[in-house]
Amino acid sequence: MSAALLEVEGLRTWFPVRQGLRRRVVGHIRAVDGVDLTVRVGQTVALVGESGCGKTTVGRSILRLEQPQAGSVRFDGVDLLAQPSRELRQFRQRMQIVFQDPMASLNPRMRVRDLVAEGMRSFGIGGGPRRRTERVVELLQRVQLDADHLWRYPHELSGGQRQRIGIARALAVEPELVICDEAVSALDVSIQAQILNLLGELQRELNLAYLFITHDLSVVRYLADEVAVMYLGQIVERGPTRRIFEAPAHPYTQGLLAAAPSVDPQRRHCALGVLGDVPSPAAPPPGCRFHTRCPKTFDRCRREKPPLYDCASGGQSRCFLEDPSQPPRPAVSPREG
Amino acid sequence: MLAYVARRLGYGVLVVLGVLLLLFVLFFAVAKPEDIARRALGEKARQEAIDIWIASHGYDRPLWPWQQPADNQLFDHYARMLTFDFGRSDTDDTPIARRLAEGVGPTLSLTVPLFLVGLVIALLFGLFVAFFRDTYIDATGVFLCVLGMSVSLLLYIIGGQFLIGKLLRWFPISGFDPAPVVVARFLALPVLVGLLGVVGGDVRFYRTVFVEETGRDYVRTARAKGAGEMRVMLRHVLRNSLIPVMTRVVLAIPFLFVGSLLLESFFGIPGLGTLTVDAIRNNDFATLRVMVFIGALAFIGGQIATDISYAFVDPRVRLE
Amino acid sequence: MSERARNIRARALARTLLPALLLAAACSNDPYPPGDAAHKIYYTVFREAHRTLDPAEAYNVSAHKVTGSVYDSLLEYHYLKRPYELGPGLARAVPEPQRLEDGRVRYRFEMRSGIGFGPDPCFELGGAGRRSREATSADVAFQLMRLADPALKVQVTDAFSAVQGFREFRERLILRRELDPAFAELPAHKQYAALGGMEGVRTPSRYELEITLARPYPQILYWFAMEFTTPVAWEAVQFYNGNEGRDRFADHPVGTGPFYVREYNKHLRLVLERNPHWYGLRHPDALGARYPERGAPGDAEGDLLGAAYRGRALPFLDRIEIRLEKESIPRFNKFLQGYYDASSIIKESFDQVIQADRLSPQMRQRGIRLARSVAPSVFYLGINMEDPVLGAPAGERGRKLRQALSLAVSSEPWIELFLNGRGVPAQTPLPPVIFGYNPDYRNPYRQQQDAKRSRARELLIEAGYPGGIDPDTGSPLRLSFDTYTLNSQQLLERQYFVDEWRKIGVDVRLQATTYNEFQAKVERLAYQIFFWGWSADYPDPENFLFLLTCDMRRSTAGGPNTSNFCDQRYEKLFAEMALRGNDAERQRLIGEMVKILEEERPWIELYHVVDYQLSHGWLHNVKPFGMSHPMYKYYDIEPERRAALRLSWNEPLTWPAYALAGLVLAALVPGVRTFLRERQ
Amino acid sequence: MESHILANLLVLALLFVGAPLAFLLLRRNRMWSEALGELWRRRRFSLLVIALYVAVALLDSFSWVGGAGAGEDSLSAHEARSVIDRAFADTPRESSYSAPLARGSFYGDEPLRAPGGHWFGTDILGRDVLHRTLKGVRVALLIGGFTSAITIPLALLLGVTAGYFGRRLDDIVFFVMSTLASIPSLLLLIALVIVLGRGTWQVCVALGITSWVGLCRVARGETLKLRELDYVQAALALGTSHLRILFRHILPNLMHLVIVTFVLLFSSLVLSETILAYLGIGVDGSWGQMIDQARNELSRDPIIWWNITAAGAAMFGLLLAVNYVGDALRDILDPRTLRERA
Repeated sequence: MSAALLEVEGLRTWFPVRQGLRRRVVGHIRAVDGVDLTVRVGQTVALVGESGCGKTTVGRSILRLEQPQAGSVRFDGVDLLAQPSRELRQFRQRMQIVFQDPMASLNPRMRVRDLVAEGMRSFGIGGGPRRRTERVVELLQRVQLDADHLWRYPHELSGGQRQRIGIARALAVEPELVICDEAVSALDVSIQAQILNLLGELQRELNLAYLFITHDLSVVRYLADEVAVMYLGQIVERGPTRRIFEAPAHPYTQGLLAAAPSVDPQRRHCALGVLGDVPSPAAPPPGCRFHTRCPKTFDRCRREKPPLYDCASGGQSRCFLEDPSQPPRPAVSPREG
Repeated sequence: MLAYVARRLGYGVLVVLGVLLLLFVLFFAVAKPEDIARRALGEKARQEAIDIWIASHGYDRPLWPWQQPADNQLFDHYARMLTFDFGRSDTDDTPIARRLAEGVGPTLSLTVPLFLVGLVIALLFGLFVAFFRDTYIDATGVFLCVLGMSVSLLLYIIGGQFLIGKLLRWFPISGFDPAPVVVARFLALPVLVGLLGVVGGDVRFYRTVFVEETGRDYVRTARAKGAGEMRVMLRHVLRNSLIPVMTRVVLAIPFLFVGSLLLESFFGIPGLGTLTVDAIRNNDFATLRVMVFIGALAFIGGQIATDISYAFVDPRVRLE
Repeated sequence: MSERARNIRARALARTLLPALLLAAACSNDPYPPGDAAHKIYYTVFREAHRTLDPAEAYNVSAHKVTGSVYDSLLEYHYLKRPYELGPGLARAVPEPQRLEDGRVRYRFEMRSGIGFGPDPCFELGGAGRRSREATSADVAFQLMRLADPALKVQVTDAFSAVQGFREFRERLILRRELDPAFAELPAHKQYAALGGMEGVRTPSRYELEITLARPYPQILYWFAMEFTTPVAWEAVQFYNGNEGRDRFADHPVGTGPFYVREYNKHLRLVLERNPHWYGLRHPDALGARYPERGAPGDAEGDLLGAAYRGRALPFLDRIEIRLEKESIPRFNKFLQGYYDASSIIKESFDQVIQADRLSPQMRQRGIRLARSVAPSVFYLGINMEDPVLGAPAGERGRKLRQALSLAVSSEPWIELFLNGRGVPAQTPLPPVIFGYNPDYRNPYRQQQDAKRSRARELLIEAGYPGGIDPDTGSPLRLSFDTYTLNSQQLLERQYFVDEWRKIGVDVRLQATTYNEFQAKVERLAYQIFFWGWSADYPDPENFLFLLTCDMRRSTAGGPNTSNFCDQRYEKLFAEMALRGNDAERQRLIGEMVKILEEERPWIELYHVVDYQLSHGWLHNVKPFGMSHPMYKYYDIEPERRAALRLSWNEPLTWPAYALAGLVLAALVPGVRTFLRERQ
Repeated sequence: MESHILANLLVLALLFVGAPLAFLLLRRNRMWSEALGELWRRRRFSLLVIALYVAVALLDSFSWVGGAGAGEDSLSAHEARSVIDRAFADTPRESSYSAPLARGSFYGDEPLRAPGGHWFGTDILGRDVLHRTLKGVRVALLIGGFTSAITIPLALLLGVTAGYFGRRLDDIVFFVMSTLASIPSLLLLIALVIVLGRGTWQVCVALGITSWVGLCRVARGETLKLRELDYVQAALALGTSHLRILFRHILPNLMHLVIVTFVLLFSSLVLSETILAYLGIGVDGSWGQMIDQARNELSRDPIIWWNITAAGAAMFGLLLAVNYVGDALRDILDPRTLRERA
């Protein structure tokens, strides 16, 4: 197994909630509440969860686009959170991000060439403007776009083309890690496949590591080496992709998998077979955070917070069902599938 | 909710304090009391009289609290304005509060009809133009609006007095009299002229709002259900455009109290606008300061009222 | 349709129609409440809110319209006679000066009995239920002391400083008020009494007033024909102090005149009504209480000595309404529509009103009458004589320069352009109606022919500025014309002079500032040329020529001599002239003084105003007076004739409204029709 | 240095540096050149009208001393006169009013010195009305131009930094904005001119102070929105400096709002000046002043209409064109329509 490139430990990003006359902080939205993650060189880790579970915040916190309150983000052994923003720049070159909405993530007033070259310019890659343009052409070819896209504006491109530009922009600074924040969710299914293939090829060619953030489990099945499932700011289960898909340990993961074919977020709720909405991240339920919606809840779930238990089949799950000391209970028959 | 109202009010108070500071800097720190005194006393005033005048109006005291913490003009300014003790006019020593009380009637008697008639006409015309959008009526309407907005009110007044007052003799050219029938005669011409100046911009605004609203799905649904065109416009479009319309209307209300400088002074209506123009002409800073303050107060009050009423009315408006 | 629905429809219809009906009823240009037309109401205007109507302070034409009607004076001018003739008013006779042995002069006025103040609640101070009281010599004395009071904005203190003890009284008042706060709180009349009054003002009896002057000042009698010396009731001054919601005395005149103020809204109108306690009602034979029997030559041919009026008891009017009318054009149009009874002519309509120097046929057809008179006033361009380039310090060069400037501008075209010829080009400070005016005198520096422009250029060369070029700098000589108006129309009038000076090559820049900034410049002596005018307080040459004396210099004494002209020869002549009666010697002295001014050119005299007064046929006995003094008590009105004419002159033209509505409809109908067809 | 030389330099700089630069920039940026192309298609006539006004203003701003004086006016040989002034050197002054193209004076019908030479007649002082009207163009554009030169940078600086950096700075800017915005702008404007004193600069500064708030509010609100957009986040992730983000990502994306706001502001500035002129605190030589000077002439009999008509029509023509262009720009530059057209 290769060396750890990114190690996230106990990451906590809370957003203050202010209220009243004096705008006092009366609480926090616990968007990310103690997340551990490891991404190794050349590996793909998928972070999966419903919208609002804090997975995007994890991505942004790693890049320090949000300011985490606690924890550490070690990149290549250096804690990014302890770095002054001046030092941060060199690490930003090594980590890049691809956003969900390719239209929103591309400045509509800039041409493709400038969009892609921007990062190179700020990191001083590629020499003068002419050299940079040449490099942009190379990059375009690498993401399977023609050189004649060079002088176009984002609104003149299709969705898939735009996302390729987004990827090219990320690659332009020669990163080691790319965080793909729902990078394909906004695209048609056929284009999704093209982009996923492209990402796979690039990974092989450039030995990239991906942190692939998505709500759609099906997307990561063939791409990810490892999957981490997030619920209400915490990782509830993680393990090798194969294991997760074949033998999900956590009831939440089971629910997600059951709902996977459906794209419609509302129907997914129903399919999950759990009642009620996602609880507010400002006031997460006591005990196990999932107990309000879990079909397998028992007393202990309401009282204690489950730690991550090692699963027999590899990986970890935040569920008392995996507690070796927990007396086996008559299992409520799990869903078929 | 209560906290929101309280906070909104608190911010309003803060802005009022800011406005007062600005006024103080403008009228006290920059302007010289000697100028005002000379203007008030007339050309033959001697230095002695000027000094007496300045002292009697308290303009000889130190301006800032750091010069003299106990008795300075800044604190005095705040104390007076915040207690609505407006003092006396610099030109003729009449209590400003009394002049305000006298002026508010004539001003409202001009601005309220102007506002109401203007609103009705602008809404109707806006609906009308939106109804006939993309026809020559629409194009002509928009052209007329831009036309209306491109002409100085001064020209409208001069033209109106000349045409309607002098040539057609419909109404008195200018003047005012509180007697009920006569007052309508006096107000007719300024209201007509004022409409020309106001309606253009309003119609254009309302037309945009209405056209935007007619493009929405529910309008299409209503049409599909076979509702008549008139009914669609009046029941659906008009009703759903109420929020932007209300905003504009509520924001206009404070200006009813300020009055129109040009209209009032040209038509000889003894309202607050005339009061302001006189204050400007005479460098009567005491009055001008009060007028600006009142205008700001009305505006701030209007804004707070709008914000709070939104919070009650529109579920989409977040209180945070 | 159900009954209810029909009702609702009908009500809605009524609701929409009602405003329209109201508007139709309002569609008339009559600015007065119905019913007023039947009364003898004289309508006139004021241009801006009066700052003060206190008879000690009011000092402009507009305020005098009110104060002159409300406040009677001890002496009065004869209404018709010219040259002006001073006669008794509240006094029984014009007093003769008594020369005392130490050089002082004493005047003893004897007042009439039964002079009543106009009705006012302030008199309750003197006893419950009282609404008026008799005015006595003490009330005049009180007013004379008020003139010395520094708390009042009195602008004529110089004129009264000849009264013995005037300045001392003023200084004692200042001192005592500073030292003794309790004293300063007392009502004014008690303060004056506590100081023992003014030395030169004594009241030996209820009806006698004795004025002692420290030095001879024969013109003082004219001041007793003005409101400054009217009887003022201490009750009014004490009561109307601006506190507790009461007016200030300056906004609430209470006097002994033929009219009293019934209603005053500073920014709307002022209504005067007959004073039921006026002395004329008790003394119908008094000179000021009846219409004169005789007048000046020519008066009998006009409307002025009608049999219906000669010797009749005054006043004729019931009420005078003075309305605020800021803009001149609406004011004049309302006059033409019959809503004001008299008016001056605005320049914009001059050619419509006056043709070939007489009333146009349309005007005559309407029964409008014209009265013309030269006002005792002078307008001039002053030059600051303390300026290093233009003034006395520049010596001969400055004098030549001033002469050149004076020659370069012509009054006649200016009068033609901006006054429609309603002015007499001025040769000297003295207007034609004043003693000392010499109709044959032509000022060589004010004669206007094109040839003179070349003479002006020669003078420039003599002054050392050939072609207007300052040899020191090599560029055109630049002077400033400091004006205190920002009114763009008045700026045009000033621009005319600038353009004239350009023609001889002098670069005069118009420096338009606010009145304050102008005053500040005057204070700093940072001004060169200015435009100013003077309107006589009284018909005596002294009242014009004193404007150029050393004592009146602006720079040293703060007086009205803004030119800061000071010439010893002139001083000597002035001292002698001022004390003389109107005789040949006085004429000669004035001639010499004029010669000095002609050479020195502290002023570029421009013009004397000619008043063109229009009045409608229903208004009688109007004779322009010249000095600011209203004579409403002599006026009379025929209300029925006025009402009939107003109606016939003001029929509204309605067809354009229908035409417009039709046009709009015609434009809309095809569009609406095609549109509706398409939609269906 | 003489002020006319400064003005000349400014004109030259504008003509030979500013205009080509702007042209090149617009040419390079297809977004803008397309918008302009669209504008040209829709509002060709209005643009031509505005160009005409600008040309007149530039011609009137370029002046030099010397050359033949205007007729008998010997002083003019020593003064800097603009191209426009020189074009009117052959139409001498009359003694007073004359009607458009008249051969004799209006009152008295004395022969004119330039019979038929005054297209728009002459005013009371005998000055050519066309000349004065044309000189008013420069004043109007100066009012709009200088005011926006004050307003736009100030509003952008404060609005964008407040919106972008937020926190304290935003609180302060927002407070100043709400304070200024709560004062009726006309009253504030008048108070400022009275206190600052009369003159072109003072009026422009006062107009600037009263008009930056609207633009600043727009800029701040839009920046707040833009700041959260993905492409700004992406730029941050790419290590782009804040300054560059402001200039490359924020500013260009709110430029369309700035331009539309400015164009619509322009007409209100010129109209505000007429009110100032009526109050006697306007700018010398402006149309507002001409209208104010001429406002009583309509009542003359016979009526003198050409003064007020010329000034009114000149102002009306400019504002109508500007309003029309502003309207079209608002449609064209609206990002929604941008996307729709894409």
